[in-house]
Amino acid sequence: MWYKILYAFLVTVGGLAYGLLLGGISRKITARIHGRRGPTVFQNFIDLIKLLRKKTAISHGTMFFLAPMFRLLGGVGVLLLVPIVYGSSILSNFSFGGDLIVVLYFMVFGCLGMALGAADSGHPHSALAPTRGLAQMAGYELPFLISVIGLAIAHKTVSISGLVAAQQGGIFHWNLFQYPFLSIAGLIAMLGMYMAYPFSVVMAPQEIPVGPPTEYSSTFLSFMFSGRSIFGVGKYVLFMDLFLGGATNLVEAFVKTFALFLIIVFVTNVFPRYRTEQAVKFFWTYPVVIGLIDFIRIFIK
Amino acid sequence: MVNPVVIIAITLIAAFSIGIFQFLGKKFVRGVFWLTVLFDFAAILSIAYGFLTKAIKNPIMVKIGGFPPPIGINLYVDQLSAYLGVVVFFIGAMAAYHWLSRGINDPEPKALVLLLLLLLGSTGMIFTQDFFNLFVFIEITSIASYGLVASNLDSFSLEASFKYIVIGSISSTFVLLGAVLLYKFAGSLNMADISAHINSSMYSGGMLIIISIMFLFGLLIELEVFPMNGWALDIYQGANPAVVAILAGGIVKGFYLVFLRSANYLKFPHLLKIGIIFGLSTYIVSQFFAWKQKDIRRLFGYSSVGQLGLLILAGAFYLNGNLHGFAKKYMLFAIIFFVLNHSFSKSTLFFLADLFGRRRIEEWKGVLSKNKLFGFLFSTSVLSMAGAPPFLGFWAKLFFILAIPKEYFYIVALVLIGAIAEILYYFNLYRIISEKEDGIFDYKGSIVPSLFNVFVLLGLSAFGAYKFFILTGLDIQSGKFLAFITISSVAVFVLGVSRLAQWILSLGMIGALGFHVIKNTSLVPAFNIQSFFVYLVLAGAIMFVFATYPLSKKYSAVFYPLFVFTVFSMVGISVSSNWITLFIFWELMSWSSYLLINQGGKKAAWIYLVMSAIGGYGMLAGIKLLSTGPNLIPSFSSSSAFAVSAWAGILIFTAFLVKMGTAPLHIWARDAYGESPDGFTPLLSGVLSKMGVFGGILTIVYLLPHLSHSDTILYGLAWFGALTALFMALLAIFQEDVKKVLAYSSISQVGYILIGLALATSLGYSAALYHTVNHLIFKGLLFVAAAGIIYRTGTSYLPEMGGLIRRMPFTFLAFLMGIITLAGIPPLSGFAGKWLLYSALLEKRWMFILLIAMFASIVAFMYCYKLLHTIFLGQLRDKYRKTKELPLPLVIVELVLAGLTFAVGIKPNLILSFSEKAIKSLGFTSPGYAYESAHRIVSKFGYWNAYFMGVFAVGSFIIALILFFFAKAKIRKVGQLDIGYSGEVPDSPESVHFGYDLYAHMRRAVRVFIYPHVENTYKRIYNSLMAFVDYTRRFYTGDLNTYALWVVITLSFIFYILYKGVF
Amino acid sequence: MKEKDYFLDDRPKKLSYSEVWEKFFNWARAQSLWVIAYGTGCGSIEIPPMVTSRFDAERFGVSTVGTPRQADVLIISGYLAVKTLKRVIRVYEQMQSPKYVVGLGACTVNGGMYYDSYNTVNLVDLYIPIDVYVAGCMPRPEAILAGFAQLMKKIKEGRADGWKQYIDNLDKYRKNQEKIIKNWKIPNYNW
Amino acid sequence: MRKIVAIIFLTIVGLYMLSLFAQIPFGKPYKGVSEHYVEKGIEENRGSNLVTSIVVNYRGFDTLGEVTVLFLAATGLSFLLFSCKCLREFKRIRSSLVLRTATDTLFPLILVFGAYIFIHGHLTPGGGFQGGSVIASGVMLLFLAYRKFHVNHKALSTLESLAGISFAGIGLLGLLYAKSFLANSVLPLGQWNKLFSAGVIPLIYIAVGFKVGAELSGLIADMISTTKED
Amino acid sequence: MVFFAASLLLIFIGLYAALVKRNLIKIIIGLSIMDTGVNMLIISLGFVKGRTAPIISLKELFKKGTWLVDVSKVVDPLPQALVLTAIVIGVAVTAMALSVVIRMYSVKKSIEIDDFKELKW
Repeated sequence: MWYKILYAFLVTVGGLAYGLLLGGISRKITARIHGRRGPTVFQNFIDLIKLLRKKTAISHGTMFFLAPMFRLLGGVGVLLLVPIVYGSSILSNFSFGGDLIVVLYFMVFGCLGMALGAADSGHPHSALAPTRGLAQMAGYELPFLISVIGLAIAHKTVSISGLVAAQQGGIFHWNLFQYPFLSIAGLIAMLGMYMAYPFSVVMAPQEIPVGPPTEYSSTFLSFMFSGRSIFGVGKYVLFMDLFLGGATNLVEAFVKTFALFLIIVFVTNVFPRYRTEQAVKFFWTYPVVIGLIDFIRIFIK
Repeated sequence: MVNPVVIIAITLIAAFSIGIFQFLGKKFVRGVFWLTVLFDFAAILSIAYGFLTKAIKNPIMVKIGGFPPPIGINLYVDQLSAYLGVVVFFIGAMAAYHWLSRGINDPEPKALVLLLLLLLGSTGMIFTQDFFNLFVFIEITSIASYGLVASNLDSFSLEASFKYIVIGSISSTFVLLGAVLLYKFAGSLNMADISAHINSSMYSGGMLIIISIMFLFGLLIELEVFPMNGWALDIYQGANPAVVAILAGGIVKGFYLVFLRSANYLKFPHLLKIGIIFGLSTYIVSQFFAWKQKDIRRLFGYSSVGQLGLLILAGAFYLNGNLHGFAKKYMLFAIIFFVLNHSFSKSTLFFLADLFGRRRIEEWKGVLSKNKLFGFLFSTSVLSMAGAPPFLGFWAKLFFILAIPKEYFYIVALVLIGAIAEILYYFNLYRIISEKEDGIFDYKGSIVPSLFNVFVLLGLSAFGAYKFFILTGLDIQSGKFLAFITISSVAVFVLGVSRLAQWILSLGMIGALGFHVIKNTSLVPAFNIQSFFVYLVLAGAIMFVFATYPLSKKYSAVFYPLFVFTVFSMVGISVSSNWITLFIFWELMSWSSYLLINQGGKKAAWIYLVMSAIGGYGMLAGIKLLSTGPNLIPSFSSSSAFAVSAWAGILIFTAFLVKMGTAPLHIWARDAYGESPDGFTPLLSGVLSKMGVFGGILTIVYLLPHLSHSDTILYGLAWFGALTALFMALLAIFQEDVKKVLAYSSISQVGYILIGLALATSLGYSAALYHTVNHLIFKGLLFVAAAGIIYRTGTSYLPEMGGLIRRMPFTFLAFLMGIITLAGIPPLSGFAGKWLLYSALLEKRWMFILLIAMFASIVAFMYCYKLLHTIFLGQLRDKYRKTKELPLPLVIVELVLAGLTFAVGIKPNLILSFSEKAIKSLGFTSPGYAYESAHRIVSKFGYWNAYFMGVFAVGSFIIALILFFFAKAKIRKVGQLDIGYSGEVPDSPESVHFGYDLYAHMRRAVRVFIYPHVENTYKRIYNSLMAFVDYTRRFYTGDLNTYALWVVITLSFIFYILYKGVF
Repeated sequence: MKEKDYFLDDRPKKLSYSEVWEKFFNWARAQSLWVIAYGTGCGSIEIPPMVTSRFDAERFGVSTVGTPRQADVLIISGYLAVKTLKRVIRVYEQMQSPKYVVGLGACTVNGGMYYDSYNTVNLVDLYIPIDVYVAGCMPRPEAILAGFAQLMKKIKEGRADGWKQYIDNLDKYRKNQEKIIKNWKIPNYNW
Repeated sequence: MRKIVAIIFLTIVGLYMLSLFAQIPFGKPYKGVSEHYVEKGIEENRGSNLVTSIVVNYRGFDTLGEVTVLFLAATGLSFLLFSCKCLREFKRIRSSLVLRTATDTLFPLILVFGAYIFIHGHLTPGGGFQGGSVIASGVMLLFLAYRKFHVNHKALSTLESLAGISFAGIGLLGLLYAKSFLANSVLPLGQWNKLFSAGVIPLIYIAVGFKVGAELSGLIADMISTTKED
Repeated sequence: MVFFAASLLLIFIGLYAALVKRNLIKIIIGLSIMDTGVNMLIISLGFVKGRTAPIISLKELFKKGTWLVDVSKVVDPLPQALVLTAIVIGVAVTAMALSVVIRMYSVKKSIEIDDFKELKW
């Protein structure tokens, strides 16, 4: 049991590093697409260090104070509840703690915490952003739930390990190929979940300065930053487990999560931004219709 | 016992002697009058008492002139006529007292003579056994009424009187013709003698049927049946209410008895047909026409006419409905109770209408609050009239519905629809009356007669309940419990001199009952589904009643009695053992909660009541469908003995769906939750809506397996639950009132429970029961907190709040935990319910429902956040700078509940161990899930370790906190306006608080879903019905010729349907 | 709770810290300069070219943020009117230490071509500490980048301590500020 | 329109009723209780007028009701028209000399005739009601003849009350003596076709006669009093 | 039979007046006509051809040697008795109606139905 905690710590640190790196790569790719050189891929590490060592910080109240912890906890929790490597007792983390439903609900934990803290700052933009985020969440969760429920019913399990196990045995056992429409719906939902363009209205950096964390600075911000990175990695791993057949070793995990990451980066860089209601309507139409094809197939079967 | 003829003789002599006494002064006249009335009353009472105690066994037969019956006239006093005589004289005395206190216009002795002779006429009418003598007494009654009706001498009363004279003359012409032709036909005028001459085969020829029709038709006109009752309504509207009280309360009942008796003596074979056609149409039409009334007296008039229609229907069934055994007895008691109820409560209403004197309903606004006694009398009468338990009208209606044969189910349905319509307009009136309104209230006259009436009514109600439980042979335990409920709430009212005393008493009583339940297992023998709900109710109630004290100062004195009443009737529901008992307690709960809600939002309460009535009467109709042959009282288990149509299940379920607020029946919920007294809302949401769940479980377990299409029904229910969960959550997002958000949230959550029930698997029940308890915990918490916040801030409007975390940290903590539980986020108790439900749905492969249910919970996050943000976060307003933390009892309740969510979240067994027992009592062997290790719960599809999740969440939170303290910079806590604001300084908290219409963007996306389709549909139906009624009620043109014409048309119609004859 | 506590009225305390790690952290600070996107004057038109494709300031770790809380650098982009100064002071004080100010163009140095206007702040340094001036009217993005390079150098060397001076000499700065800002309605210190 | 509808429906009802009356034999012998009344009427009551026997004895209760009805009408009328000058537009016209003279002559005769009718109610056609009506017609004649004629309301009222009480009292006496209300056994029945016969029937009819006369006169007086007097 | 028809006709004429006439007095007249019709009908119901009135003032009407009257010689007395009552009641009703009409007239100075349609719906 105790070694699990140690490994969990390692996975957290690793996840943080990986997440920051992916962020850096994303910035680099964006820059290259713009025709710039862009920052180094380690820019996010530097930013994090800077933020950690800012000399002053302000707090608006208790919830404001606690929110970064919630955020971090939410991120770490999601990462630790999904098995990263199939079959590995170590890298399956704490996935005995709960199944897919638990993870889905736990994902909200951090977001809610952050939103509360942000709102406690008394800044109107901080409160506006979560409302957008929640609305958009109501948008993308519908196709995502379609794919999740479809997969759960198809494989008769909601355990993530169980889902991964069901996809073993070659690339064509992956859900991406077994249930392509469900996977497409799920992956489109993933775009929304990462709040990247075209669904970035939540974090719109200029109109509502970076959304919820408007008032956050220094150490608070660094915690949120790292929480967000870890959360991102956790979600990649989750999607990998759901659609790409999981991973049997760490390298495979890296490759597959990176592939998912690339999807997001490329989509992000070529699309303008949706307004909230446009995003919601988009999610409730195309991906839902696509997802329902397989969903009904499974329902009839 | 007094010879009945003496009553008549003495009355006559007194009436004649007033002609002399009037010269001695008013006092002498009054003395003679009162002496006579008292003597008569005592005399009839002695006879009635004789019948009641069985001292007189056979009907009294009095020969007049010393000749045996067919030769001479004779009086025939049986049980019913004696009782009716008592009622007539009582009401007459009360009306006379009332009229005297109001002041009779000048030739008072004459008016008293008319009154005396009116009473005499009606007594003679119900005593005589001779058709022609009957005619004479009818005429005495009529002519006295003509004069009395005109007694106000204004254009209204004169017009009414003239209409009455013309129609009455036509009516008596037919009675006279009928009587004489009967003599011609049978050679006798004595009823019994004629009856002996007649057998039903004679009706195949044309003669007897036409004669009988003519005779009975004359009486039917007097019985104010549709479409010949325009004159009656005009009397109710136009005449002196004191007179109307006697007419409606006594005289018409005499006509009714005479009609039934004549029909019986004539062996009229088509009585049932006539009763159904005219009784039912009168009932329905008048109940609907009353909707649009602006004049309160005419409204009461419509109600009276409707009741008469019901009576005719009941009488026709009693005599001619081929009832057997118990059914016949029930019907008899239904008739008696209807008559008593209508006499006492309607005359009270007319007295009160006269005392206050205003005609237009709008002018009655606020009357209830201005004079408590007046309000009490009015409320009691209206409640009894509308058939609210435990008043007499309820038992009458119940007996009636039970007694009607199942083949005539459409009558049950129509009568119940009429009853709903009745509730609709009566309580629309009550709504107006109970509104708050400033102004002076004064009335002229004495309130004593109304007081007497109501006391008699209350006594009779108790008698009715006693008779009901004795006659139906229901478990006496329930009857005793009903008495206990009533007595205890009255005790809270009487002994509670102050709110504090009431609070302590209520706490004590609920606590005592709880203690009794735990100690004494006679109420709940083994732990089963029923005791599950008993504990639920009592635990919730004691918590919520504890929280109410700080709020109670602004509540009226009936708050705690009604609270106790509601709680105990819910306990009654939980321990009931058959459908009828369930229905009785169900209605008790509905009505008492209606009265409680009415302390707050009047319109909301009205809608709640109407929806409850639809549900409750739907349930009664369903129960009616369940009853078979001699078994009029279907018990839970007996319903499994045979197959019944699916409608029984659906109808019974309607009641539960209404209370649960399931989608198309939810329209009451928002406003009822939102506007009910804050102290009551937690109970309403946390416990009362759970009674729907209890009923649902009973229905699904005991009833549904035996219905046809049970699978379809269940699947349909699941869809209703899912759509409710989704759309109510969507609607909750856009509410701007804290209690209305919670209201929608509440019904959305109950939608989940409904899904769990509809699954009908053990896992589904586990989910439902778990969520039931859990919802009680967190929604109670939220509503208690909301109540406290409203108490402190004085508003429930969300954009008005904000930033209260700084003032109410404990409340915030509790509220936050409540919200996390509501959202179902893992470490707290909310998640377990979600997980169980989803697992159950997965198990059953109800994918679409699962999808909708999960999606609904995502949507729920939006309002969760909204609540937290707009109340507690954001900017604190200046006006709340001095606001304090909630009062101690509220904080205690909040924190206890918050602690519970945490405890249950880490250890769901706290609830699951109970629900498992309850589920096993339903006949399942396992709860549908298993414990893999101590804390790891496993279903077929997934697993989940609550303990680990809790420890993990708390632990990592602490670790993160520690990490933070290592890394932290110099942190300064800044002021609330120290925000980055483009270099500007905000001038006030309000200007930078984001609290209104948080989801404007979302609204643009879901506009079509949140448009109040259902509510508008109801409104449209109501409005079109209103418009239809408003148009059709012009049927009563007020034109005398038309009224007379309708009499002739009706006669030809009756001839046509009963005797094809020449055509 | 006090009657009105919209704002925290405390003055910032002087900070002391160990020098051991400071060099490394200064490097990190220099490599990650977040500029508040707050255009005070005509020069702010030069900032977009600076951060976009042509000049790509992001390769130096310079990026823009929308809120003073998270910003490290405030660019005074051109002449400061008295009214603007008030906002600049508020924004500057709301930034978290360490924080740096870059003055852009002649106007920040001596009032530039508007030096004799009734409304121009001629010597910005009197009111808030400026770490780096970039000369020109207006300086082109290349020049601004050069200025940032200068700033990074100063930070790495630990010499960019305008924020420290501001805290240390707050009274002096306040006096100067209040001298030209007629109706001082902003809080004593903007947190 | 109303007329047409009324005629149509009245025709329908009328046809139904005609079809009833077509089945009732006209002028054919009767059966039932009337046989008893006719056959035993004299034996039981000694009154020659069988109608009177029925009205006052066999169905005396009806008659009591009937008296009550008339009493009611009088009471109701005086209740409604109390001190009402409702018809003040209408003046009583001055009557002619002929009328006055005739009235002076006829009124005593009318009174006597009326009294005769109700006293001989059990022997000849007629009775209390008829006699009372005749008396009332005399009073009406007075009203017609004399514009300023007033009746003494107190006296009339007392008279009618006393008459009414005596009727009901006789009934109660029957109850006392023969255990049956209105029983004809208080007085001896006497002999057929004699004035003093038929038990209490003449007494009752006298009371009724007074009562009806007083009541009808009161009625007339009340109605006339609503017009304008000068 | 003619009596029946004629009295029925009277009844229906009276009813017709109540159904159609707009004048209150005319309606009362109609009611009186109706009463008269009913009374005639009752009387004609009691009529038996060739029999005498039910006033036994002649010895011949008795059965021999008894006080029992020969039923076959006397018409039915009961309808006549009933009619007496009916007439009185008719008078009473008419009186009441007239007094009400007088009052009505004093209120509105009109005896047309159209002026007395305030109570409706």
